[in-house]
Amino acid sequence: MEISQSEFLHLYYYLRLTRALEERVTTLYRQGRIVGGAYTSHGMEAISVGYASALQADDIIAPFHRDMGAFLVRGITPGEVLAQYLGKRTGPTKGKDGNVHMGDLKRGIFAFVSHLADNLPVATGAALAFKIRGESRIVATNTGEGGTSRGDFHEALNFASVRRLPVVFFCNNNQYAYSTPLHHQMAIKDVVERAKAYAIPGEIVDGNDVVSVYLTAQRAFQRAREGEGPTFIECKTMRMHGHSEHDSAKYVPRELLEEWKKKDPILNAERQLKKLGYADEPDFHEIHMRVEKEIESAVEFAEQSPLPEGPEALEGVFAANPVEVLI
Amino acid sequence: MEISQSEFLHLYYYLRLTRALEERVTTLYRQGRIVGGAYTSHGMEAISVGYASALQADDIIAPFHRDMGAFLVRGITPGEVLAQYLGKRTGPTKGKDGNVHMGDLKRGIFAFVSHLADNLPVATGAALAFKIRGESRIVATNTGEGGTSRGDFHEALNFASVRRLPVVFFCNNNQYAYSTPLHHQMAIKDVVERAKAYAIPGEIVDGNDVVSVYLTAQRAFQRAREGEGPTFIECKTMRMHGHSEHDSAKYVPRELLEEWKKKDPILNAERQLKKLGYADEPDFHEIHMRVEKEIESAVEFAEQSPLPEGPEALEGVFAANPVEVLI
Amino acid sequence: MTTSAIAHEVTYLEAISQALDEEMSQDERVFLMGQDIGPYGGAFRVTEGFQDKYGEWRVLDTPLSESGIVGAAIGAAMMGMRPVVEMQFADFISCAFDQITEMAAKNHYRWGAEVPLVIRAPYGGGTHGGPFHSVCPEAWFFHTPGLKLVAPSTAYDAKGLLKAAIRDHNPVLYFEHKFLYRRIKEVLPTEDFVVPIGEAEIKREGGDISVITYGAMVHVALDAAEALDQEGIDMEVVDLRTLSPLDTDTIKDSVRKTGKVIILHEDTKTGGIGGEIAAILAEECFNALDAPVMRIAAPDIPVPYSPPLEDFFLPKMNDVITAARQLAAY
Amino acid sequence: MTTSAIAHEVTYLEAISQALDEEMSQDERVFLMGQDIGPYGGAFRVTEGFQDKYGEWRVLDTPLSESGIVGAAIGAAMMGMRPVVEMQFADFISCAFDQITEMAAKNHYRWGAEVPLVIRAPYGGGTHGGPFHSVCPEAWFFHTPGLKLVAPSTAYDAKGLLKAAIRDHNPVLYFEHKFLYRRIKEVLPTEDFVVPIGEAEIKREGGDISVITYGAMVHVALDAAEALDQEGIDMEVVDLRTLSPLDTDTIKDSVRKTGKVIILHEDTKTGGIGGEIAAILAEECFNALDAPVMRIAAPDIPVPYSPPLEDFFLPKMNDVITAARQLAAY
Ligand SMILES: Cc1ncc(C[n+]2csc(CCOP(=O)(O)OP(=O)(O)O)c2C)c(N)n1
Ligand SMILES: Cc1ncc(C[n+]2csc(CCOP(=O)(O)OP(=O)(O)O)c2C)c(N)n1
Ligand SMILES: [Mg+2]
Ligand SMILES: [Mg+2]
Repeated sequence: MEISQSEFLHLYYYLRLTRALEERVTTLYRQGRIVGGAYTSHGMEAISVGYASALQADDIIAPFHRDMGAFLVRGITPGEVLAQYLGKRTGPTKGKDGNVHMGDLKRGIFAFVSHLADNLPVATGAALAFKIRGESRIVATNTGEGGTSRGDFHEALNFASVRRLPVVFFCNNNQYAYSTPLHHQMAIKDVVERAKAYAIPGEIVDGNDVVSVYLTAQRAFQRAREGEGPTFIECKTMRMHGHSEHDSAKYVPRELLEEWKKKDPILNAERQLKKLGYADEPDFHEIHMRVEKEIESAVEFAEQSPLPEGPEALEGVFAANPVEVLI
Repeated sequence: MEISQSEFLHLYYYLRLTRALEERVTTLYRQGRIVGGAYTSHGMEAISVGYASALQADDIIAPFHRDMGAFLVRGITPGEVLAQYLGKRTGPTKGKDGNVHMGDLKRGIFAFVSHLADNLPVATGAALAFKIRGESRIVATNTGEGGTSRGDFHEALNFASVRRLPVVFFCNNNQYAYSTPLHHQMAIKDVVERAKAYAIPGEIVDGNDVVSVYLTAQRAFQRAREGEGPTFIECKTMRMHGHSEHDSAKYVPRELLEEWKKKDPILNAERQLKKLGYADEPDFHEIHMRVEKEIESAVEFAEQSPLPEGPEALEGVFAANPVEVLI
Repeated sequence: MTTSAIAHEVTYLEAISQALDEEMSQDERVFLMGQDIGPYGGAFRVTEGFQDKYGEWRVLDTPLSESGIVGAAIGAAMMGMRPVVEMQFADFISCAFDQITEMAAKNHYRWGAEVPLVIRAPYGGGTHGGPFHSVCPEAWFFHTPGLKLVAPSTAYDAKGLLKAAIRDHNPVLYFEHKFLYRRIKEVLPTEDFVVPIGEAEIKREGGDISVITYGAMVHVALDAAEALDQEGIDMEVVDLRTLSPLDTDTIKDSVRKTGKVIILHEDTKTGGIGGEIAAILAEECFNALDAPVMRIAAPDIPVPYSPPLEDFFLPKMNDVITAARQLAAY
Repeated sequence: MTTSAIAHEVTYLEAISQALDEEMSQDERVFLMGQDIGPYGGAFRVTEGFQDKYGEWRVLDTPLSESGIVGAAIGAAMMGMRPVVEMQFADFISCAFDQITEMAAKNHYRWGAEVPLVIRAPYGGGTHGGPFHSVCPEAWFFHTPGLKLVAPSTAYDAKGLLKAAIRDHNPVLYFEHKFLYRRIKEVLPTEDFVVPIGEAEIKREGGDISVITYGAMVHVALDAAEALDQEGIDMEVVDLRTLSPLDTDTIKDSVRKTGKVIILHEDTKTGGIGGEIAAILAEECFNALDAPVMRIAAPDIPVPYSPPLEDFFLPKMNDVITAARQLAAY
């Protein structure tokens, strides 16, 4: 392990922030205050926090629907996230879209579309732009294991590898796609087997160990930056909530959840932080309190934000003038 | 080698028939008598002849555009093929579609659509029908190496493997997709690497050796019939003509063609037939003459067949009554 | 019937389940494919309990592969099966677009192969699903020769059209409106029935203005008609039920009777089905028209998420009332 | 200009090449992606010699992956590049449908991300390409908010519209008609010019009947107009040039002038763009119409291969003449 205290504390902070924010999303959902669906990364926060933290400011992420940590690390504020969920004008999509469908080119985030795996070819295209222009920027993208069954996954990885593009593919393998278990999704045991079809180097990491994700991502990003092309990183984890907050997930064996509960990424990080002497209970408590406060003001911000007015629906179908792009 | 004389002579006959028929297609094309495109399997005949000959009568093929041998083995006559090319009413599509887009459920042939790889999911569906009904029928399908880059390839192989469907995937790897060489198509050296992503057993065969293709296909078909699921068979070969007959294929190095010319599947078969003592020059000559005669009468049939009348274009968009299906 | 059997009301969603269940039990060629339709019973629970009853192979959970699944269903259909594919949301049909338009739609025309396939597409807005869980995708397929399209507005039609779709020899896209799933119900006949594909139904007779519509908008039109009744405006509501092939006779007859027409759909306006209907009227009922054709449809934007935006987006009863008053005064 | 420089005629296809070449040399953000566009120069040789001039990375041969390629182009576009994707045939756009309709079309609306992407789609029939090499796919996208669609009919428009498309900040589908590639030519200005997106052009002025059309059918309409001139029927030919957003002003002005209209397109009729135009006229020019709207379009079938069938399928000059005579006599 070669992680510094400040790096680890950064990771830990974002794990807590992500957890706290999504717990609030769950609460708001149960209270009927979120009108659309609500997907969380509960128990899987280490993946998005880990990979996003290993990026540089001008890199790009093309996330999927369990990447809340990545949004936060890239600078989307909890207030914006909740505004988005509540359909407020202050959310990144101004109410046009809901939940995790947030994007912002200034912060290097491609918005997710519901259609799974659609973001993967798009990620390769950003990487292609960097390659054509000779920039050392890279792209990180993520998909569920279910999403890897779609054609766009195949076409994206193939193209990325043929052209050695600076893009790193993460896979959040949480063992279910909605109710569908892995063995009905694919005949291979590890998703990483898929990478062989493209001569893309593959790795498996413990998706509940934020440090492993972070360090593995760093190495892969380095490779990509140096022109060595894509890497595929399977992050083993478990979806601890239902598919969306409406889903009781009865189809998941309770024992499986019990077992994974012990591997909770936050507990996991705390154990390691203590062991390394980087932090202890009082620090955790302090961060917890800080995060809670942030969430409170985020809720306030979101709730006080105005809803858009009906006719705003008509705005923005077409671009008129160029917006600023990170080039 | 465990092939009988009669089997081998059957293969040889169809190699010759395919070659002769497609040579005639080329001639007709050059004479401007074929109004649309003309794709041939020149130099690759062993693949389609080989796999189709290993099938049973009630099996299904879902071919691609270099599978003329398979059409012939399944019973499409040279006359029908030429009628199809000439847009005649006696072609399998009655002039509705052209060239190799021939299908006939009574002879167990799914028509190819231009959109490459589209036939692969369809092939899995026929296999699924057999599996659901507990039949021991199987499906053989084929794609170019270029077609394996499409999403439908991925989705088809994944599904076939998850459900262990009785379908065998062939890949005619003729090293080019139109002008695109293999290394711009994929980063792997052998297409068979793709099969690993689905835990599908893969094999490489010499696609210019009809006996190898035949015997390998037989084994894979047996596996499929016994419920062991799909196999992927990469047939190494070389496209000896242009992509279509209009293409001079200047982008293919001449030496490569010279080299592959020596491996011509017909010469190859003749060498083996002689060595096995199954046949010799006089037999080859006899078969050649027989084939030539067949082609002559096929040309006559096609040329004398009527073109459809304009208003026939309006027929058949929807099915009214059930047609007979091989169930 | 026992004496205790009181005819009970069946929701639109239950009607769909019943149709599937009945067709599956009387025709073993019928089977279902889709994501999470097995033990889970589907995202909307249409197939709850089906796998227990019919087994894993007739209620088949698939990988996340719309194109692959539709393709497979086409292959199975050509082998004599009667697959019913569930899109988890109609929106994801874009991923299977190629198989639907190039393979399913063209096979019979090209080489006579029947593709008796049904694709169930839970569609439409009003549930704050946003741009990817609310779409009305019917117009894309309306323009694709070789496909049949149905879009029931009542539980009766939902059941009868699904049964007809399953028994049809052609690919049928079955658009079931999510908003109606649990919001409408009615008592259904106990005996077997189908609603023939290709027949519109006049859901309300009227002499002044024809409203041509389908899906959830039928209820909007009926509500508007009720409200306008008090003003002495007598609206006829034509529910297309089948979108392709269109029942142009019923449309034209109604407009010839009333001379005034509102075409109403939830789908966005430009290039929507309403354009075709207006065109047919402008071509074939020109002399019967006493006023300009009016279309009411969603604006040309993706379906927005936030309630005020979505509310603005969706055509509403008041839009119909306003248009009807204008036409009445014309 | 040197004295020896005689203005030479440029084909529709060369006009497309010129537009690409000029935009690539003056804007290094512009690059090309597609199958076989590199050393081979593309299936129709539009990019012949381009790779030598601009290098492998700006004239990028791709794997056989329409969806992946369009997706990649979207990503590059969002990063400030100006990708121009070549579909080998427009027909294969069905494989990229999802990326176009869900990603390219909706990104700006949803979160303000510009997608300055051009997709070149060689389309249309008349070349015996059969059901998969002849399609007119424009209506699918016409119904998709967020996309611009252009379909030039002349070399001048082909060049000017492609340059405008490349400079546009939105996704533009550029429908280039294969039949016109080498069949028409004209002398083009030597200086830089664009044809603004969104502006129709009256290709022939006339007072009796308006023909609203686009693409290869413009020439059919002009031929018909020529023939009818001798009969004293004076047809106006409106070339839409841009299909989305439609230039409804020009359409309406023309019809208000003539009072009679033929809408002509090669694409199949039901749900085609002609329906929308007829609807707009029935809504907004009702009082100006002196006769029923007439549409001439291909029948609702896949494009058949065999010459007599394809010939039957395609709208022809005589269809326009017959319709015009009917209208004139009305
Ligand atoms: C193309 C497509 N089909 C279906 C869906 C509906 N859907 C949303 S999430 C989901 C399961 C996703 O599984 P996975 O990729 O493993 O991600 P997870 O939710 O498990 O993190 C499904 C089927 C979708 N969003 N996109
Ligand atoms: C989806 C799709 N994209 C593009 C094409 C145009 N096209 C026809 S054949 C071909 C090359 C096919 O290469 P491969 O799969 O290797 O088969 P081969 O022709 O070499 O036998 C291309 C690009 C097509 N038919 N389908
Ligand atoms: Mg998952
Ligand atoms: Mg090839």
